[in-house]
Amino acid sequence: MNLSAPARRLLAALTFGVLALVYLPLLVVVANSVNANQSMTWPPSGLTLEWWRRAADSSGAREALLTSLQVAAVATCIALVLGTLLALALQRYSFFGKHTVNLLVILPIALPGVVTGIALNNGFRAIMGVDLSLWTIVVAHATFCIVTVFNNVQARLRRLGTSLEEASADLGAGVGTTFRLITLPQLRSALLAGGMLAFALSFDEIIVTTFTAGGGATTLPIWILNNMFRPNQAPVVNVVAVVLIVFSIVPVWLAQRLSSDLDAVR
Amino acid sequence: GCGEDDDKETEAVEKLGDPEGEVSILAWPGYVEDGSNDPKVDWVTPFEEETGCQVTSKVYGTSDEALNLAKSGEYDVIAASGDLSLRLIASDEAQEINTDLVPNYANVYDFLKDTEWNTVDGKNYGVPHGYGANLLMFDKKRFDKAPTSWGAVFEEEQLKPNKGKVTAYDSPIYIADAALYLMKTQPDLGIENPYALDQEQLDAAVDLLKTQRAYVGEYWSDYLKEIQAFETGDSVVGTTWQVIKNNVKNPDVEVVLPDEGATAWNDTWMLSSQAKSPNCAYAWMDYILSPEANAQATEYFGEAPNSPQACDKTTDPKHCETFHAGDEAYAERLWFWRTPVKECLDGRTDVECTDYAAWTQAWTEIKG
Amino acid sequence: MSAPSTAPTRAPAPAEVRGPVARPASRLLHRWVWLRLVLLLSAPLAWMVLVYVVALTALLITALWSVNSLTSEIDRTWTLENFRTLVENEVYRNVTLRTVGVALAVTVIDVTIALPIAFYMAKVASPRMRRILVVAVLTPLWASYLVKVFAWRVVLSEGGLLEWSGIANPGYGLGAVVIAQSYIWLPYVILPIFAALDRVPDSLLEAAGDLGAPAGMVIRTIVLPLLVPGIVAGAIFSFSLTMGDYITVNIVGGTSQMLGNLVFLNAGAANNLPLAAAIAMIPIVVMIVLLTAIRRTGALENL
Amino acid sequence: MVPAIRLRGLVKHFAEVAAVDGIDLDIADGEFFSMLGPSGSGKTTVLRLIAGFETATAGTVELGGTDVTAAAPFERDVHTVFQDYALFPHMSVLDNVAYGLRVRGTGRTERRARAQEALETVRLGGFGTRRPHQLSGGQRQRVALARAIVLRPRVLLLDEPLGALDLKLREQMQVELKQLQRDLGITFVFVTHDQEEALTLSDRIAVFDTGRVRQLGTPQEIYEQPTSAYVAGFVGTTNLLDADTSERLLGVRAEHALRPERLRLTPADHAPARPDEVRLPAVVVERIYLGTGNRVHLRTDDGLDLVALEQATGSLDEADHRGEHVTVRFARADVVRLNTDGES
Amino acid sequence: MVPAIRLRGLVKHFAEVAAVDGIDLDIADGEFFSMLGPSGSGKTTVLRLIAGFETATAGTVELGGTDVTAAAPFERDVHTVFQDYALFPHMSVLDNVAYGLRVRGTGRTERRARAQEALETVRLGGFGTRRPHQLSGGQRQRVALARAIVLRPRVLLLDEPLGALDLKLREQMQVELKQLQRDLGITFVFVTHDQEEALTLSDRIAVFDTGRVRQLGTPQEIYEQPTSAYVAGFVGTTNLLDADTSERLLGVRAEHALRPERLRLTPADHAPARPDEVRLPAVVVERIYLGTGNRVHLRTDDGLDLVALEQATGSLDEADHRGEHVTVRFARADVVRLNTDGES
Ligand SMILES: Nc1ncnc2c1ncn2[C@@H]1O[C@H](COP(=O)(O)OP(=O)(O)OP(=O)(O)O)[C@@H](O)[C@H]1O
Ligand SMILES: Nc1ncnc2c1ncn2[C@@H]1O[C@H](COP(=O)(O)OP(=O)(O)OP(=O)(O)O)[C@@H](O)[C@H]1O
Ligand SMILES: [Mg+2]
Ligand SMILES: [Mg+2]
Repeated sequence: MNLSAPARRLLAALTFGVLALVYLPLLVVVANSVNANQSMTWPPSGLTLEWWRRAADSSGAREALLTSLQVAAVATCIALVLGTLLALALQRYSFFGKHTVNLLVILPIALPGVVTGIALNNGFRAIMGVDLSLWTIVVAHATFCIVTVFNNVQARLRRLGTSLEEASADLGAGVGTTFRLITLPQLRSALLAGGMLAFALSFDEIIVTTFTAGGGATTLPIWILNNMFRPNQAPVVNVVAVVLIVFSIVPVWLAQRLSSDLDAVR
Repeated sequence: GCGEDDDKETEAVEKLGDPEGEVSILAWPGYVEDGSNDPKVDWVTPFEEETGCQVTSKVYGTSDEALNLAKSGEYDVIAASGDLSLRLIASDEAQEINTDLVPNYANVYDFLKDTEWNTVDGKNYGVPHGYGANLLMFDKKRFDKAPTSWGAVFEEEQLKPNKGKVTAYDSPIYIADAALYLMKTQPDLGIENPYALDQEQLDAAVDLLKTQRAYVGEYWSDYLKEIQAFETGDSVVGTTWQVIKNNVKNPDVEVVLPDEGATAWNDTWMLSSQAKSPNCAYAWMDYILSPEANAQATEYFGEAPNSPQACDKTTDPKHCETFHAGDEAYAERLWFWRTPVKECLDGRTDVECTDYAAWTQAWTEIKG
Repeated sequence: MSAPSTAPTRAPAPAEVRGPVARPASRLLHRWVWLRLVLLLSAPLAWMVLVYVVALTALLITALWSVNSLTSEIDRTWTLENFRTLVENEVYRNVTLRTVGVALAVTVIDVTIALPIAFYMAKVASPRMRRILVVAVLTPLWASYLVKVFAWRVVLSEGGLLEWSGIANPGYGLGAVVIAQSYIWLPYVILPIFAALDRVPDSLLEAAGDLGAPAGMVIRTIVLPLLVPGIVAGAIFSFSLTMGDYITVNIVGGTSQMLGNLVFLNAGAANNLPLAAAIAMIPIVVMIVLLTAIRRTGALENL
Repeated sequence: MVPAIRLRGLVKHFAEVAAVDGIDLDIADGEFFSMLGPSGSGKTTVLRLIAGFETATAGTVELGGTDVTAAAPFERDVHTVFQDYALFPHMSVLDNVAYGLRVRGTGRTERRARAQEALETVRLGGFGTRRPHQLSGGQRQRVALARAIVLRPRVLLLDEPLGALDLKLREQMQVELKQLQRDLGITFVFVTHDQEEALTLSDRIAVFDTGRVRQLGTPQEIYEQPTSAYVAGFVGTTNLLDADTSERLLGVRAEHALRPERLRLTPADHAPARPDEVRLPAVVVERIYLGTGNRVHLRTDDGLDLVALEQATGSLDEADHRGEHVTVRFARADVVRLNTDGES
Repeated sequence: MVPAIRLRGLVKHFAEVAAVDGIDLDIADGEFFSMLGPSGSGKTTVLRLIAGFETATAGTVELGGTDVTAAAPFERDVHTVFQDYALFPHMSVLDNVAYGLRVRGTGRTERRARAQEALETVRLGGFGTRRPHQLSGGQRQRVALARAIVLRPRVLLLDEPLGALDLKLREQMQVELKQLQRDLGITFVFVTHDQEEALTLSDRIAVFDTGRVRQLGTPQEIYEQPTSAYVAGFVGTTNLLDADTSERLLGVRAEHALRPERLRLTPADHAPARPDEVRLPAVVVERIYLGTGNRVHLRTDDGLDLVALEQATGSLDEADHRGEHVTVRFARADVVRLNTDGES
C-alpha cells in the first residue's frame, strides 16, 4: 500500500520491535543453557557447558524427542487425511447439517485443552476401555489438529474452483485419477501449511497430552515437565529448547520456500 | 471394562514365582533413574542386569495425578506419598505385601514400619522409601531474629513485613500445616491430628489460610520454582523441603524445623492389585530398599534414606545428618502425610471428619 | 463460405485414443453425488463422533453423577449436586470471570499486536523480507511451551531481566499470566490475520487512498472490515487456548487460579471427575455461546 | 449423414432460472459452428451439457448418433477448451498436453511424442518444458488447444477461447483457429459474444436469446437476413425502421432493418429518387473517426435517427462535419424486412 | 492555459526494468487523452505515477500547474477507475460511491444524496443497496465510474476500464464514457490496448513503446500519418512496403505503409496505371466475411502479400472468390512514408 515513509518506518519499527521482544525470552533460554546457576536466575552467575554435555548424554531427551516426532508425524498424517476429506465435502457439496459438521471440526481446538483432555481421558478409559498409550496421544492430537488442515485446504479449494477438475474429466480422467493427478497437487502448499501448523501444535502440546499419555509414553513436553521437577536437570531442558529452535528453522524455512514456490506457480 | 473389580488381587502372596521379565513403575521424578537423563544417575540398569526385569517407568507431578494413573492398572509398583497411599488402599488398588519376601525390609528404621499410612487393619500394604519434612525456610535478612515458629507464615503480625513474598505448598494437603499450627496454638479447637479435622476444625484452618493468602506471593508445587523464588528474592519465607534449601545458592536462606513440629512425607512402595508382574515387582521393592539403591535414590531426590545401612552408602557423608535420617526425636515431631477420610483418623467416633474431597473444595476456596 | 467445400483431411487416429475409457467405479461415483459425499464424510465424521462427541457427551453425563468419597468410585445416580456447588459457591463465579477476563485480555493484546505486524508482513515488506518474517514468526513455536513460560518467569522475577533492564516489573500474578500467554499464542494469531490480509487485493487499498482516505482511514474503513474472518480465527485460537491453560498460571500466576486449575485439581488430584466435568461445562458453554454468536456474523465460514 | 451433435428438446434449470429453455440443434461433422448471444443467454450451459458437466433437466444429447445424455464427461468423445484455459499449473506444457493420453494409459514415450507433435501443430514445439505461468495469454490458449486436439476428438467445444486476449492477438488467433479446424476436420462448437468473430470464423451461427436459439444460419444469412430486430441489433450495428416509418418510406407496414454501410451520403440535393432507391435529406449530428472510415450519426429532416458508415476511400479532410446538410440514399433492395414477432 | 497534467522527464525503474523511460507530456484541461500500447509498455505505470501510487525515479508530475511529484495519492485531485474496479466488497453500492465523500467528512444525508445522483448519472439509480458481487461486469464498471465522478475531480484516470466487458456492452459504454466526459468537462486519461477504442474516443492519443511515447497526435494523425512501422502496425491493420518494394513501386527507397481500405480491387485488366496511382495484378488468396464488408488477402503476381478491405456496398454474391484474378489499385497519395528510424 502507499504509506508515507514515516508510517512505513513506524510499522517496520513496530514489527521488528515486537519480534525482538518475541526473541528476548528465547535469548534468556539460550543464556540459561550456559548459565552456571542451575536454577536459571538472572543475571547468569557464570558460564558453563555442563548442561550441553549432559544434554548430549541424555538418552531420555533423545527418546522423548523421537517420541514427540513420531506422535506429531502420525497425528499430522491422520489430520491431513481427515481434514482434506472434510474440506472437500464441505467445500464442494451442500447437505443437511453442514453447519453442524463445520462447528464440530472447530470444537476440539475451540474448547479449552483441559476439557478436551479430561473428556478424552474419560472417553478412552471408561467408555472405550482402552489403556492409555502412545496411540491415545496420537488419537487425541489428530482430533484437534484436523481443524488446521481443514482450514487451509478449505481456503485453497475455495480459491481453486472446479475448472481444473472439469478439464481433467473432460480429457478422460475418472474421479480417482483426477483427484490424484490434479486436485491433490493443487492442494500441496495448503497441505504443507496446514500440516506444519498441525505438527507444531501436536509437537508442543502438553495439556491434552498429560491426560491421554500412557505409561512409558514420554513426549518431549512431558519429559521437559518432568525434568523441571527433577534435581539438577532443569538447565538441560533449556539446552533441548535451544537445539529445537535452531533445528526448527531449517524445516520452517524449507516449507516456507516450498509453499511460496508452489504458490508462484498459481 | 468400566473399572470393575474382577481382576484385582488385594491379598498378599505366599511365595514368589519366576520373574516375568518386565516391571512397570509409577513414581515421583528422580525415584526411578535409568541414566537416560544423566548417565551418572542410574540405579535401574544394575537392577535389570541382576534380575532380568526390564523397567518401564512413568513419573507424576502430584499425588492426585498418580491416583488416576494407578487406577488405569498399567503399573505394577507405585511410589505413593502418605496422601495417596490410603486412597489406593481404600479403592482396592493396592495389594497386601508379604514383607518376608522383601529381605531388605529388615534394615528399615522401625519408626517407618507398619505406619498408619501404609498399614490398614494390620495388613501391610507397602515398604517405605525415603522421607522428608516440610520445613520452614526463610531469608534471614528479612528477620531480626530467626523464626522458630510457623507463626512466621500464619500470624498476621509476622506476615505483614513480608507481604507478597510468602510462599506455601500448592496442594489441599497444605491445610494440614495450618491444622498443625492450630493444634499447637489453639488447643480449645481440639485438634488431635492435623489429618483428622471435623468441619469446625477445617473451617478454622481454612480461615487461617485465607488470612495467610493475602500475604502469599505465590504457591509452589515444583521445587525449581521455589529455588528460583528464594534466589531472586521473590519469596522470603514459606514451607520447603530440605533439598530445596540445599540447592538455593543464596547464603542468607536457612531452614528450621519449627517448635510446633511439621508435616512430612514418607513415600511407600506399593504393589498394584492389578499387577501383571508381581514377581518383578517384589524384586524391585527389595532392590530399592537395598542400602546402595536407597542411598542413591534418596540422595538424588534429596530426602532421608530409610535405613542406617543406606546412610553409610551415601556419596555425601553428611547426607544423613543434613536430612536427619534415623533421628527418632526429630521424626517424633513430624506428622507424616495421610489422606483425610470421613472416618476420623484420631479415633473420634462422635463426629464425622472431613475427607479429601472436602479439603480440595476448601483449597479451591482458599485460593479463590 | 457456407458448408466446408473441401473434404476434411482427417488424420488417421490410433484406435486406443479414441473413445471413452471404461471405468465403472468412476462412472458410479460420477452419477451418485451422495455416494461421493458419503465416501468423503464417513471417515472424518466417524472419527469426530467416536472420539470426540462420545467423549464430550460422556463428560456431560459424568457431570450429573457424584463420587463416593470412601472408595473414590463413581456413584451413578443422577444428581445436580455438582452444578449446585458451582452455582452456590461464589469462588467458581470468580474464577470463571477471572479466566474469561484473562482470555479476553490475551486475545485483545494479541490481536492488537498481530494486526500491525501482519499488515507490515503482507502489505509493506518486500517479498523476500516477508518470507524471512514468516519464518521469524513461526520459529518460536518450536521452543517448547514450558521452556518459554519458565523463561518468562526468569524475565519477570525480582531483579530479573525486566527489572534488570530498567523496565517496570509487574511481578508474578494475573498480569504475568496475561503477558506469558499473549507471548505464547501470538504466532497463532498473526498467521491467520496475515493470511487474510494477503488475500485482500492491493488495489482496494489504493482505491481508498485515491478517493482521498489517509492511511488511518483506509485501515479503519477498508482493511479492518475485510480482516474480520482472520481476526476471528486468531481470536478463537488465543481465547480458547488461554482459557484451557493451567500450567502458565502455576508458573507465573502467583496465587491465582483459573478454570483449568480447578478442572485439573478435581479431575487429577481430588479424583472427583464428576465435579471436574461440571466445571468443564463452564468453558464449553462460554465457547459455544461465543461460536454461535460469531457464526451469526458469518465469520466462521472463513475460519 | 449422422450429425456430430444432435440436441433435442434440451432444457436446463438452475433452481428457478431456465438457463437453457428447449433447444433443438444438429451440428454437422466437420462444421465450424458458433453460438452467439449476450451474457447469460445460456451458451456456456449448452456447451457444458454437451460436455457432460451438467445434467440436463429434460431433453437429450447425442454424439455421433449415440445418446450420451447420462454419460459422464470422461465417457464422452468431446473435449473442451475452457475460457480460462484451465491448464494444470503444476505440470509442464508437455505434460499438460500429454495428460489425456496419460489417463488413457498410453506409454510414456509415445505420449510424449504425440504431445510434442500436437505442440508443433499449434507452433509451440519449443515450449514443452515451460510451466503454464511462463507463457503469454495467446500461448496458453494454444496449449489448451493442443491438449484437446492431441486426443483427436470428433468434436471440440470452445468457450470464448479468445475472450481474454487483446485485440491484436485475438485477430491472429482467429486465423490460426480457423486453419486448424480446416486441417484437422474436427467439428468446432465455438462460443463467443463477439459478433465479428462469429461472422469471420463460422460455417453456421446460432444466435441465442435467454436460453433459446433465435436464429440459425450462415453468417451471411444472419447478417443480411436477420429475421428479428433482436438478431439484427445483436449482430452488427443496424438502423431499425419501425412499422410507421417503413410505411412512409417503403410503403410496407412492417419492421425493417437497414445496415449502416448500405447508406450513401451525398451533398444535399433535391434530385428525385430513382424508383429502386430512397432519398432523404438529413443533417450530420456526429461523425466519429474509426480509422478505416467514419461512423456518421444523422438526423433526417423528418426526425429519423440513422447511422451510416463511410469508408475511407481517399485522404479524408479533417474538418468537423457536424451540422452539414446531406442527402442519404439507400437501395430498396438493401432494406431487410423483419418478422413481425421480433420484439426488443 | 495551464495544462491539467504536465509530465516532464518522467522515469520509473523497477529494479533493472525501466518501466517508464523518460516521458514528457502535456494533457490539456477537458481533453480525452488516450494511452495506447502493447502489454508491458508502461501505460499503467504512467497512470500510477500520476495518481501517486508509485514514486518517480526521476522527473516531475504537475497537476494544474502545481508540482505534486512528492504528494500522496489522497492529496491529489485526480481519481482512478481501476481495471479490476476495486470496489469495496463489504460495502453496498451506495456506500462505495459515497466513500470519497465520507472520507472528506461530508454529512450523511448529503453524501447519500450526491452518491445517489452519481449513480443516476451512470444509470444505476436502483442498485444502491446491492453489494458489488451482485452486479454484472458492466454494472460494476459503472459503479467504479460513479465512485470517481461523485468527487468531481479535475482529472480522471481510467486504466482499461472496458477491458473486461463484452463487445456489445463495451461499445455501449464507450458512448456513455464519451458523453460523460463531455458533459462533466473532466480531463480523461484513458489507458487501453484496443486501438479502435482509442481512435473512436480520444481527442489525442499517445502510442507507447517500452516506456516511451512513440507518437503523439490526434486519431487521424496516428492512423493516417504514422511515423513508424511500429505505430502503423499497432494501430489498425496495415500493409507494410519495405524499402525494396517501395523503390520498385513508388520509386522512393524508404519504408511505406498502406491501409487495406485504400486498396481498390477491380476485375483483372491490363490497362496502364494513371500517373497518380499504382496498379498491380494479383490473385485472391482468401476472402473473409466481416458483415460490413470483406477482408481480402491477396498475393500480387510479383509475390507481394497484401490485405484489402472491401466495403459491402450492395448485396454481395456469396460465391467464394478464392483464386480469382484481380487488379489492385491504390493512389500514390494514400501511401504513407515512414521515418527511417522505425524499427520492428
Ligand atoms: N451454476 C449455476 N447456478 C445458477 N444459475 C446459473 C448457473 N450457471 C448459469 N446460471 C444462469 O444460467 C443463465 C445462463 O448462463 P450461461 O453461463 O449459460 O450464459 P452465457 O450465455 O454463457 O453467458 P456469458 O456470455 O456471460 O458467459 C444465466 O442466467 C446464469 O445466471
Ligand atoms: N511492481 C513492479 N515491479 C517490477 N516490475 C514492474 C512492476 N510494475 C510494472 N513492472 C514492469 O514495468 C513494465 C511496464 O508495466 P506496465 O504495467 O506499466 O505496462 P502496461 O503498459 O500497463 O501493460 P498492460 O497493457 O499489460 O497493462 C513491465 O515490463 C512490467 O513488467
Ligand atoms: Mg459463458
Ligand atoms: Mg496495465
